[in-house]
Amino acid sequence: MSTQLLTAYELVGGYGAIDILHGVSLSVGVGEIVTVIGPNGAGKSTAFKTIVGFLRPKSGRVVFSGEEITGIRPDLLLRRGLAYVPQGRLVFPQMTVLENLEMGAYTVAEPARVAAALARVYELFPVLFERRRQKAGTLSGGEQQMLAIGRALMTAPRLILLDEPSLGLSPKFVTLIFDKLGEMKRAGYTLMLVEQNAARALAIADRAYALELGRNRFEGPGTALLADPEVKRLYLGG
Amino acid sequence: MASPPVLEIERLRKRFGGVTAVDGVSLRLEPARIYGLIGPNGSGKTTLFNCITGVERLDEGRVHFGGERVHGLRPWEIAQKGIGRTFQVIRVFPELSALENLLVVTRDRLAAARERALRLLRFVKLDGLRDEYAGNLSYGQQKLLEFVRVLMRDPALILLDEPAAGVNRTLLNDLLEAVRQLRDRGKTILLVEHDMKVVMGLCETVFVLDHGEKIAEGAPGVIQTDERVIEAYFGR
Amino acid sequence: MTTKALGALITAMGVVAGGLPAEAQGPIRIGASLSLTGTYAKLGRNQHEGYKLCVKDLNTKGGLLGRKVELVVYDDQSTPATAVRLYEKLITEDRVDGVMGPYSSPVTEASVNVTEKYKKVMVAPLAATTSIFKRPPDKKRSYVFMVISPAEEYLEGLIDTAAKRGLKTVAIVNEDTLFSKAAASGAVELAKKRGMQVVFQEAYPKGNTDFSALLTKVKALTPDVLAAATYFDDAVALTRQMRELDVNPKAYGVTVGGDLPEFYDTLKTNAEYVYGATQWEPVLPYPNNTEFFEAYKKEFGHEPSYHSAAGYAGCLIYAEAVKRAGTLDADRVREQLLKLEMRTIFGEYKVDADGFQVAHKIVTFQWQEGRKVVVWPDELALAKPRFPTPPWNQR
Amino acid sequence: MLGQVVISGILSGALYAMVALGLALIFGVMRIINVAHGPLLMLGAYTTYFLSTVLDVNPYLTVPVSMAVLFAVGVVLERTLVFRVVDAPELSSLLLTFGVSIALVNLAQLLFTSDLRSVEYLTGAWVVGPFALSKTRVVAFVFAGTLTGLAFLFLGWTKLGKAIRATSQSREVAMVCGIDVQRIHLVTFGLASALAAAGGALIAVIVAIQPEMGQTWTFKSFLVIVLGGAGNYPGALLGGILLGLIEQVASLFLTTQLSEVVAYVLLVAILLVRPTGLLGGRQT
Amino acid sequence: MSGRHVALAAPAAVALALAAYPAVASGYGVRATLQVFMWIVLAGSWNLISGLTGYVSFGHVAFFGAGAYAGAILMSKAGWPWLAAALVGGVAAVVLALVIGYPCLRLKGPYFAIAMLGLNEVLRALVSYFEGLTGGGNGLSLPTLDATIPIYYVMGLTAVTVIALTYLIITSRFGLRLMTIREDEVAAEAMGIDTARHKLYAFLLSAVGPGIAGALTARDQGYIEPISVFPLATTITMIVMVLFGGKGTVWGPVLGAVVLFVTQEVVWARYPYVHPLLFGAIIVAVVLLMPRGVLGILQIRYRLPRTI
Repeated sequence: MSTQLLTAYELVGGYGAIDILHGVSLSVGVGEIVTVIGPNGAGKSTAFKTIVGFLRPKSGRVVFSGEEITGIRPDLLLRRGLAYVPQGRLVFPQMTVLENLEMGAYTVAEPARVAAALARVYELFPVLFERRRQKAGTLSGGEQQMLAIGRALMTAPRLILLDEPSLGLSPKFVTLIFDKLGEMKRAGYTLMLVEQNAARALAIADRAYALELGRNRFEGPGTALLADPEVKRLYLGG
Repeated sequence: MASPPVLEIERLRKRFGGVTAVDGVSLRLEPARIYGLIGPNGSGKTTLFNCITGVERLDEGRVHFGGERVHGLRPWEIAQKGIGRTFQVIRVFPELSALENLLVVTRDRLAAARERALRLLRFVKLDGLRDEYAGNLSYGQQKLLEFVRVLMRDPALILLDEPAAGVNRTLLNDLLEAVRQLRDRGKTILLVEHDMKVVMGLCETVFVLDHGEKIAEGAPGVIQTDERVIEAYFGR
Repeated sequence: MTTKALGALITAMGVVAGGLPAEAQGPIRIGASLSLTGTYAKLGRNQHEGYKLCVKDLNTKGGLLGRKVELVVYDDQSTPATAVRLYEKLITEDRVDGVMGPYSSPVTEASVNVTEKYKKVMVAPLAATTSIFKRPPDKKRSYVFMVISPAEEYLEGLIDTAAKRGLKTVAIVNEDTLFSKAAASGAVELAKKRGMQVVFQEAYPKGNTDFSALLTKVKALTPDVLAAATYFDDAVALTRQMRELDVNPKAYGVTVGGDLPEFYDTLKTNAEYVYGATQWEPVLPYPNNTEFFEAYKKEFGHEPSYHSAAGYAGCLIYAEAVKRAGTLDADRVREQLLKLEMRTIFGEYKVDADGFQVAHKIVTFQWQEGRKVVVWPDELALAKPRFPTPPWNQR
Repeated sequence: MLGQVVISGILSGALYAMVALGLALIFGVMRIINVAHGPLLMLGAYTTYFLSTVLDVNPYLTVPVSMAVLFAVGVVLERTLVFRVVDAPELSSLLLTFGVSIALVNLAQLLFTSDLRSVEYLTGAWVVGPFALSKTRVVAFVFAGTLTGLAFLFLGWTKLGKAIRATSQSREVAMVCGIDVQRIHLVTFGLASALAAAGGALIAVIVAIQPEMGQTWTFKSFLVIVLGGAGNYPGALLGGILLGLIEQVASLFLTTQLSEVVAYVLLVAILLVRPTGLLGGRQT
Repeated sequence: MSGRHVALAAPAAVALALAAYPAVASGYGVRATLQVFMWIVLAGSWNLISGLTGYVSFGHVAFFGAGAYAGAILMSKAGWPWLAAALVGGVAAVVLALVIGYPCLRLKGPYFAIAMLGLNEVLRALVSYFEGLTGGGNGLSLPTLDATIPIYYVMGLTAVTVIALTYLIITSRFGLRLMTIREDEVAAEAMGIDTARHKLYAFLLSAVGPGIAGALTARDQGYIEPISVFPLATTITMIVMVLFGGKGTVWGPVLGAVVLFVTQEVVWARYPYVHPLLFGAIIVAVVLLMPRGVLGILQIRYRLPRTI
């Protein structure tokens, strides 16, 4: 798999003294959507935070387009083209939608590139254009999530990691968000996401990983995992 | 006739800004039973715990404990009435020793409290570390300490927020056995847990929350096959 | 015969005993705690320099009782509590031969308790509050001596000048501290005595620099005279804000601070017409005053203030009393200080039985074309006051 | 009389607002109450004093210079000391900045002596009907208004300014956006010091200055940001004007001695009813 | 149990030595030691509220000032004996703590700290304003210094009491409950601990000592004025003493008081113009280099009990 854009090898680590990851390996190739699923406590979000440098792994390495990036700060990774959308629809609530998007392009110096990115984001999420002068804190949950994703697109990153994009959204917005992720793939973005809504996430995924208790458990094409009853059993036991 | 409920929650609602975290949930807990509370991330389980224990003020609805209204009371008043809880993120008192963590929560005579605390520490095999600062214990040990700290007050209702997370298998089995013993001694237990093996093996009744609403209630086997529950977890 | 011989012998021994250790003891050490830092730092440092110059002068003239004089000074940070401890240290640890007073009335009020306890004479050159000296019969103090005129007299010149020119109403403001309150209450008494009406009196906290509201109230009452019992910072701020709020009394005077050269440096022409009270001026016809002024300027690179002069004079007065007593013994020095009448660069010195100053004259000056011109009392006046003070917009 | 004190209150309120905005920025972005804010203001005042008296420059022209100098001082302080107590318990940051504050005041006493200094320029008042408008205060009002306006323009319209606001709303998301949070802290501290310096420079022309002048400004600034809502920057404007008015009106109806008491009682009352200040803000 | 014997014998020996000290000491020696006692009372009392519960009182000198004025008024206006007046000074401080503790202890973090700072400023302003009672800016003069040695003993006794009280609290469950407020107030409440009441009790206890010390100091200095009994610097000094020695320990405040007072006294004498600069540097150094304090560090490193 030499065309991999990002590869994480055998990550071990977690918060402080507590290990959550006991050897997690993930990879994503250019143009793919890769989904990471697993029950709560499997270490999905922790793996993402470790990859983007919020957490430092105890062992293991992360390679992004041929360069080792283990433990590099998130703001520096963004400059290399690795964007991250944290869990929980995190936006700057007191800033307008437009300002939020501009902040997404903080690392981009050329105004022309910012304008182009803005146009792309507005095209993908027309609702953000409508609400561009509104304070982000007044948006609905789904709109905030779109804003968070749109903000990550502002640097035209080569890879976007999305942590639970559908978390806490109403079914209508869940559908919308997954539609948008599909559109993004068609537009040429490479995506890797952690999702709780496994069915939806697997349905759009090229490849998928299922984690359990900090270890890789299953791996394969999204549809294969979706059909596998063992995967379902991870969630509800029995 | 069913015995009077230990805890009765009616149409509890809690909003944060524009988000309704708990949306009209009603629960009824009978004495001497083990209940599970499950649901995907963000479904409102911890918020419900916080509303029961007075950490959060509820917006609507009521909570009665042993027939007595407890909503609107301060957390310590609710705790003194006999509801004990653990936290999702461990909240032991890091610069108190393990023993002190237990002693501090009761007003019993010191000798009796000490004896009880030592017994509980022995029970979770922490007696050798009784003088260690709680903050220096391992994650699993802190978890156990937090568990026995709840028992110090001998509450009638025990709320456990993810008791199994981060605890190794052998200890976990002891812990589950302890929970069963508590039930046998007449305690009621409500636990939030993600480890489904634990939930299914331990709980007699399971409540399922999704988007702040109660979507199912029943025996574990029934819940496991409930379409709405599978959907909530696995998506559609 | 034998008794006489014995008496002579004892006297001789006394002389020997008194003389011998003196040479063995080395210099006479005089201790003081001064406000070298903190709120009174500026004034305390001037006083310190006064002491230093005095000691220098004494030593050039052969010292005191044939011994060199040495100064031991600590910083009390302008706080009474620290000064108390430092005087105790000076007396019991350093075992100084004599002490001089600290700066300011509050610090003196606290420190004097120590010097009384150890029966040490303290000439307190910069304590102007009457209550330090005039005490109820059961709480008399015996060893403290006043040098400057009491605070109550500070505004006398202003009130007197105004009354003579037929002004009728007075507003009095003061900082809420020991000295300023005394000055203000003195002004109230004097004004009433002269048949003037006190239309306004208010205190403001120490450190206050915003007088807008206070002056707005004053302005509404349009008093003829504004008498302000101030220290330095507030005197400056008050004057500036009077101009800004267009407050136009026919006479306006301050107490301490108005006499410092910095007052004019800071306010420039806005200081014109302002009356100030001072215990001393270099131009006053006191003996050696000009020489002192020049020597001080040469020594320290700036002009002396009255605090410098009072410090200098206080030290000389103490030295004179010691000289006359022929000993450092407190009770004998005290006797001398009680009966001493002296004219120094600072003016007259004479105290009553309480050590309270009765001879020194406070003078009132007015800033005229950048210079302090003494305008009161008449016998020391160098010019007439420029009266009335014109409104700000006509200057 | 009421009219006059209302005018005085608004005039000084604008100055309070500007100085307090600096404190609010540091509190919002770094969660630190910078007790050395007042002493930094004092340094700004001295910079203006020396430039205008020694070099004989128009004092108002020195305002930007004072701001630049203090920006640099702020940056150095942040980089050497203050960054170490970001995220530390409040006791550490309070004490550390207090230590810095004592040291700065004492240093100023050693270097500049404790003499009172002032810049005499544009004294007097414009008399409008029954009201006297102090010239220096009006100019200070205009300056403070303009600088505060510029600060808000900076925060609202420039990339760096927006990044500062972003960081104060969520440090985590700011990092995700590629914002170098350390650098934002540095700029914020510098900017806050510059705002304090501007205050000091203007005060130097209004009242006289001395090394210990800063302390009360720290306390006043804190009152302002609590009144307005900590972490809420427009709140500082409201809080500043409000404090100016409260002080003046209280001095008018009571005495100057009690104006501080009134402000404090109001502060505690507001905190009890609205723990996040009048306009609301972030809770700690 | 020789360790315990030493632990008891050493303080007892020190106490005996201090009790005998006035017989041989100079006036300054007595006064300086009296000051050390005062600082132990102040630092130890601040430790009770802030060291144990974590609520940082940034205006603790307010209780000192309140006690000083309450005591001084009784002594000068009502002719009370100083000992009785000092006790009432302590009571007055507690009453003040009760009145302001109820609203202020509901504030969190920096808000509480600044509210306390403001309280101190307000008390000073009020004392200045009500001059009929307090003498306002004139201050109050008290009888001359005829009682330094008895006051030495009473202040010493107060210091011993504060230390003993700290020991008793730290070794009791009441003390542990106070610490849970510092460690995790939410968890403490969820465990049934009435944190509001506990905070208030700690606050009241922490006010007594400064109140008594204030009245004793007023009497011993013979003169007080608003500016001199409400200085912010005193609050800061007591905080730095506790931090230096080790907050939340029994002997930390004592160690801090002794070391810092002696240092200040020595520095004062030698370098009058720069001592505030040095004090500032000491504060910064303590905060950055040893936030746990000397005893705190030893406690962690050598696993010493909390009662050191």
